[in-house]
Amino acid sequence: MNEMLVTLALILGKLLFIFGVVLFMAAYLVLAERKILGRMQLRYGPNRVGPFGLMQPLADVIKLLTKEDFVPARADKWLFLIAPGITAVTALLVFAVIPFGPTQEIFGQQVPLVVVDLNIGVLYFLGVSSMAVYGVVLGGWASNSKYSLLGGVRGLSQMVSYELSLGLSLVPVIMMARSFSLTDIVMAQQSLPFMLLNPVAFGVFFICVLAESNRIPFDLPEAENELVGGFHTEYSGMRFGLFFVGEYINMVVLGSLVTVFFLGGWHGPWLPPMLWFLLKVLAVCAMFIWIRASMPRLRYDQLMNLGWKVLLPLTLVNILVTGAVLLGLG
Amino acid sequence: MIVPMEHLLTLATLLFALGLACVLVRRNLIMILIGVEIMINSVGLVLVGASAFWQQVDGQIMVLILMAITAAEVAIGLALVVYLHQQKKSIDVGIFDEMRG
Amino acid sequence: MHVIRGIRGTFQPFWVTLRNMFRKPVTIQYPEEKQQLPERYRARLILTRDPDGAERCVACHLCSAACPVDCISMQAAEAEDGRRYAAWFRINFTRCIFCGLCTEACPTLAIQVTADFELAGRDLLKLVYEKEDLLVDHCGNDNSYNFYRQSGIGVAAPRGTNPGETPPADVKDLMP
Amino acid sequence: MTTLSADAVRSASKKLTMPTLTIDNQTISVPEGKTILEAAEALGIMVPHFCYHKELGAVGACRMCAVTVHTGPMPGLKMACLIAVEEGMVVTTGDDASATFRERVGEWLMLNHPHDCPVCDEGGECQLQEMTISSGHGIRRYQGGKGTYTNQDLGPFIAQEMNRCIQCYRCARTYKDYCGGRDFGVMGSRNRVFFGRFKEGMLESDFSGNLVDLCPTGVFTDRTFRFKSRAWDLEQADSVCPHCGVGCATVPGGRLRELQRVQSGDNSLVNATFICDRGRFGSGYANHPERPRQARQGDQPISVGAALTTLETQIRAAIKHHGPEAVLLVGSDRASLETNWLLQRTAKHFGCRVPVLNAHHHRHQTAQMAAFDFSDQLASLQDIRTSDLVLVCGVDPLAEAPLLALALRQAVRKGGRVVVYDPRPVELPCDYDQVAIAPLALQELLADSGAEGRHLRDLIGQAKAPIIVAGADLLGPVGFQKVRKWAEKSSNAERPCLMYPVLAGANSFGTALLSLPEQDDLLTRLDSGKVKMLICVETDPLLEAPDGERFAAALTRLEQLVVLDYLPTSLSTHANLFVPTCPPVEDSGTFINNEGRLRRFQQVIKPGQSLAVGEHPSREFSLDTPGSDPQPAALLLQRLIGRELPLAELHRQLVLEQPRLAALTKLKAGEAGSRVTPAVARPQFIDQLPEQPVQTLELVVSPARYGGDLFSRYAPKLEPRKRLPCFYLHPDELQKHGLKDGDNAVVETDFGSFRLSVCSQPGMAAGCVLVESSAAFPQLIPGAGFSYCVISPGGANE
Amino acid sequence: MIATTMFYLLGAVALGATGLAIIQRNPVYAVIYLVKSIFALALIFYLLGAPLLAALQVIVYAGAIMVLFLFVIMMLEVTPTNASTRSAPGWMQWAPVLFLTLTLVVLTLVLIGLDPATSEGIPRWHATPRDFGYTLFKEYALAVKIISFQLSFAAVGAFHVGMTERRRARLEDAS
Repeated sequence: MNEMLVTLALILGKLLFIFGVVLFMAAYLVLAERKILGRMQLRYGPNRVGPFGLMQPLADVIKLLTKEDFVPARADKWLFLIAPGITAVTALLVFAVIPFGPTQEIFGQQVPLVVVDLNIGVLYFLGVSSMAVYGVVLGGWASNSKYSLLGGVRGLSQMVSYELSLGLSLVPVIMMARSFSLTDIVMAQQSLPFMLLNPVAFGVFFICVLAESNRIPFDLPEAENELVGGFHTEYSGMRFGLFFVGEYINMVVLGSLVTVFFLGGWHGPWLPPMLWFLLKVLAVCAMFIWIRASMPRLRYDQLMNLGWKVLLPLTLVNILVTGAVLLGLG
Repeated sequence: MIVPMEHLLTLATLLFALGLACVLVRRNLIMILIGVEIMINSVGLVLVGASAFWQQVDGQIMVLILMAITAAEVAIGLALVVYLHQQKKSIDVGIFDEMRG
Repeated sequence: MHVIRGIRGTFQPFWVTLRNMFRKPVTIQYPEEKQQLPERYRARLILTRDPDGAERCVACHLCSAACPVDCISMQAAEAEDGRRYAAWFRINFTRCIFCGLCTEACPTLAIQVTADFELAGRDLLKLVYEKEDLLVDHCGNDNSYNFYRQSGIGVAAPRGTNPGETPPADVKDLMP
Repeated sequence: MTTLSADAVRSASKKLTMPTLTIDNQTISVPEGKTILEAAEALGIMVPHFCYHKELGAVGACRMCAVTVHTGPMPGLKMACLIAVEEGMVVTTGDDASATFRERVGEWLMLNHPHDCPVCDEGGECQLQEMTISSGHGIRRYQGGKGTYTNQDLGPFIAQEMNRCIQCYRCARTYKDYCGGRDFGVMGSRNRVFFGRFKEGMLESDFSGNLVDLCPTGVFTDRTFRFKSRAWDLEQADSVCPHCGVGCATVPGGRLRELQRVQSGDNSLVNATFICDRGRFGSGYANHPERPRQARQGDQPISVGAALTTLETQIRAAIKHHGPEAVLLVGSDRASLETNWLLQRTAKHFGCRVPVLNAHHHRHQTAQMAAFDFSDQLASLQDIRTSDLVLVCGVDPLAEAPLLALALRQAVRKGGRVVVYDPRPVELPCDYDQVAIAPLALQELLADSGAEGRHLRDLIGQAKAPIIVAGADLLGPVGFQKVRKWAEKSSNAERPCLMYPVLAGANSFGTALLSLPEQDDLLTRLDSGKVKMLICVETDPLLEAPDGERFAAALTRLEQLVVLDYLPTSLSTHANLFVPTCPPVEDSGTFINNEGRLRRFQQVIKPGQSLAVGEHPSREFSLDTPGSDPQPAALLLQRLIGRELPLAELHRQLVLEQPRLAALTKLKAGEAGSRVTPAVARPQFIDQLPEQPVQTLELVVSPARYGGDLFSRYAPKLEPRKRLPCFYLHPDELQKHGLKDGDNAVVETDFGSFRLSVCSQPGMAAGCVLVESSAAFPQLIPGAGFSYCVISPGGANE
Repeated sequence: MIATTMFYLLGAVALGATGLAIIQRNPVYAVIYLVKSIFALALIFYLLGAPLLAALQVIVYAGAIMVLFLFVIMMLEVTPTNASTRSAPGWMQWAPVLFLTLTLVVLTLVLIGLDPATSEGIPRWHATPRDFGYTLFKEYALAVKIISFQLSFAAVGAFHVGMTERRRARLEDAS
């Protein structure tokens, strides 16, 4: 009984820890993105609220909370209200299976630094992330607005197209790690990260992750300059905030996944494992931001061509080659 | 022991009946396809249950194959819906009662 | 060649953005740092005076006619010496778009632009400027022009004494 | 012959050849005698010009309209305004030769012109500006000095700025030639010509305002409009002058809810492009400081809506308690056709008796004569301008219809003859024969008796296009019957003898045409005692009808007096219920003028308290315009009966009821206007003339030139032209009564006794006393029929 | 114990969601209810020892097939009024259907009751992905190949059927 209570407390503690860290990171990623983008565009970025603009996320939250929560006329109210929640919640849910450190000993207990070590962790991630599209699609559809609908439909087809390559690009990883469990995958990279072992899978996965997060160059569902914000055109206040926060949580989550699958997770010399993990995640996020600053948005047909005609065959070939190599190596 | 097998079969039957009702009553092509999905799901349920009952994976593999078939069916079915909508600007089955294309 | 160009085109921007990160931003931190505005910057309008110190504006309505947003209104009146002047003159700066068309239309160089652009405020009525708010005590950009000395009618000086005029004709004189 | 209208006769008599010519590669056929300039204008090609004017004609002085004639009798650079078109002519306007020529002309015209356009009231509608631009001249090359002049003070109406003159002579041609003014001309020589009076002072002509319209640049500008607005800021619309029955086209201009000026419109059949000073400067009534703008019940201000509700309740109560006779609606000849017709409809709606459309019964009967019995042979002013003999019977044109005087002058200029039969000392701006004849004698003359009558008949018999101008006020229905009979007798199929009635109000003809047979006299109706509620719509019987005392007495017997008006008349102060209405410039509607022509006026400004010059407009934004309560009477009446229709629908229904107004539905403002359909003449009867009591003089009440009509009484701008009232008598008559010029005298009349100074006036007929009606004697109303008076010395001068 | 309770709860959810799905006038709502139902089924699969299938159920059904449905519904702009002008069934229309389904249900239940084996409980059991994979690729290798072919045929077929006339004409011109 006592043991069970301790386990429960540990899980709760981990949940709170992850929740806190992820939300904090999401909030400051916004600021970091704005600052870095600003500097890359020879601007300063936000620097008015607090020293160096450090209180900007707080100001944003206060602003969003105090704004009018507006529901357009003839919108589908019910769906309109839950859609942003879907986006944010699915992004957070993925974190349940992400291991962010090796098993630690705390108060004499062996504590794995992961909420749940699912034996089908990879599939869990794929399943949950395939739910994320519902937030975009339903939000776009429920707004009863042309722009939103277009954004929703774009998001939908983009997800469907890239989900496939995303899943398939992970197959070599699973083959190499011989497990669906994310902890096992990290453990398999003790010596060399998979990024070096299978750079093609890494490249495809990274591109698909960009598409999954609706970020430039794959931000067609939002496309501010053609769709006025796309699926969240009609959203305001904290509901828009949920979409917004969801997007940045997604960044953290996907950054963590890239780290787990290809960058060797918490493995690294000299520094403590969790710091390594954090650094790697931040590096991926920084890459996201850098890409946003440097690349233009793809056209819709370019997006489809890339997804179906380049990435999909590439992953399939990669699976074959990896399988052959693994067989050859025995 | 989780549940008696008959309870699982009853659940599957009821789901199948709902799917059947949907196919028979609705006149919207998309809803008919949805009904088919429901029925296939209930079959999958029975297969998974059987697999667990006899503790063999074969049933689950059947479900996997079923899923693949469903995916193919939906792809063709929805393509047909789109095609028909292009032809008649409607997806009411009542309209597609002519022999001519 | 095509592929090389494509690859270069894809990755060159990354270098550009990276390089920019370490440059000094061009942003001017406005309330603390002020920009050096160009001399002919178009912002708040003023009504200038002629070199003799009299109002230049003759209330000819050309500025209000030229104004694309109808923010200028006025009423002409006649002074005792026959001078036409503005009885009231009003510019609604909440409407003004600072296009400067009024200054181009002004035949007397009365209405001129200044570089004073800090016109924001919460009370709209404070941005409705009357003649006494607009009138300044200098000649603005041109300190030599006096409309009434060039106009050819006897207001600032008696008829025939302005530059380029001959004395009034004596209709009863038959001499050439 | 009775069905053929006069316009049709005139146009049918002209069988014209139509030469075809080519101007700038466009071909057009124009009537023979037209000039190249007019042909180009018809094609839409603008040839710059100054001295040419549609009504003044061409003199070829400015050299601006140069064009190149390629084929024709005299090829080369020619003045378009002087060369009559010929078959097969080929003309270009934009070729190098003529364009360069015009540019040089523009340049020399601008040699002395000051560059003071910003302070010039003509700026924005200045022909010189337009022509300089169109000629292509831009930068002055001549370095010599500009000529200057000293200005004259030309009185309160016209401001002069001679420096702007380009010596086109249009002012002289307008003032002297067209309008017959004698105190204005050209002085000096060479480049020192000066256009002005011989000495400073007010211009005497009653048409002096036309200088403003005709001067192509800013030499003559409207002093009453000085520096008030720029032309492009004015709200302008085609309107009709309400001052008299001529119905001149005007273009009033207003800004900031103030009617600031009136310009002449263009109606070639009526006033051409000229209007009189009364119409031009008499517009102050619209912005009169005392103009009532607030609905009142008793002394309590109420909203217009509440007033209408109250009115409706009161009408229904009065009819319920006292029967259909109890409510009497009164219209007027200054209210629009629509308003008067809606009065009839209102009466029908509430079930009361037919309204009285004109409180002045005598004038109304006369107007009915014109509307029904003259209608097949009505002359237009254009007919008069081209006539060779005009008999003016009982009319003082300058007082009663000023543009008629101008038309008569044009007839005389073309070689026609004008004969005036009138007891008054008629002045006309042309040569004319005057027979001073007392009113009763004039009636007898028209009855075709005596040597003078035979002389008259001979005159008419010899004339090619005779026209009889008949004054309603002096002749009355009896006289009109005689004129009608005379015209009938002296007409034949080839050559009708046309008539031109001079009626008092802008819409006298229309009110008469609308009135129903059962309509009777206002006073008779009031005296019957059955009327409990009187509703006066834009009329004040105290000021506009004789027998004011009887009317005032009748007012005391009323239970309710309701007034709807826009003038600050005395009646409105007595009203139990008052609702403000709009003058024609704030309303759209129709008048029918003397010649039976439908004239549409359009709303120019919106009602509202005007902003006095120099006054600061409010800084606060507000949706309410102060004093904007007044609404057009026609609209008020429609709201009263609960049916608001668009004007077009209203006209459709009006035409259904009055088929003679068929042209109404197609009528547009700014058009010449069609005539009403002629009525079948009614059987004639000759009334007996009254006997003149012994030892009496005939009293002739004539409207003053300025201040005679109700509108100009409320026009402050006209004050300088108003004259002090006095009794005019022939010198012999003065002597007979022992009076001297300037003495005070007492005149006993049917309307009371008056004490005034007397003036000797040799042009008067013997046996008459003339007094001008004005604000000083509101009891004396012209057109009251024959009346007599006794004059006696009134003591020493004060 | 927990598993048993969860099974009944999830069964109820699945049935309820499916029932709601089929009576929706708006296809979008139907799809959303169905997704719910699919989730419940996936969890039942997990309870029955098929974690891999549970994940696949969510990924394939909810993540792909239902999304495809949504895509088509949105693309065709099937508004409720447009889609169900004649599809609102009166109770008379439901009657034969009800009769049919009830017969089916009763018959199945009777059949279930007749077979004593069915009343036995389903044991706790867990099939690992590894077992699954071995069986699939060893014993059902042929089926996997057939299914793969079928999937590619379906892709080609869907591409062909879904093409617009214009696109088809352009392709034919090009060929």
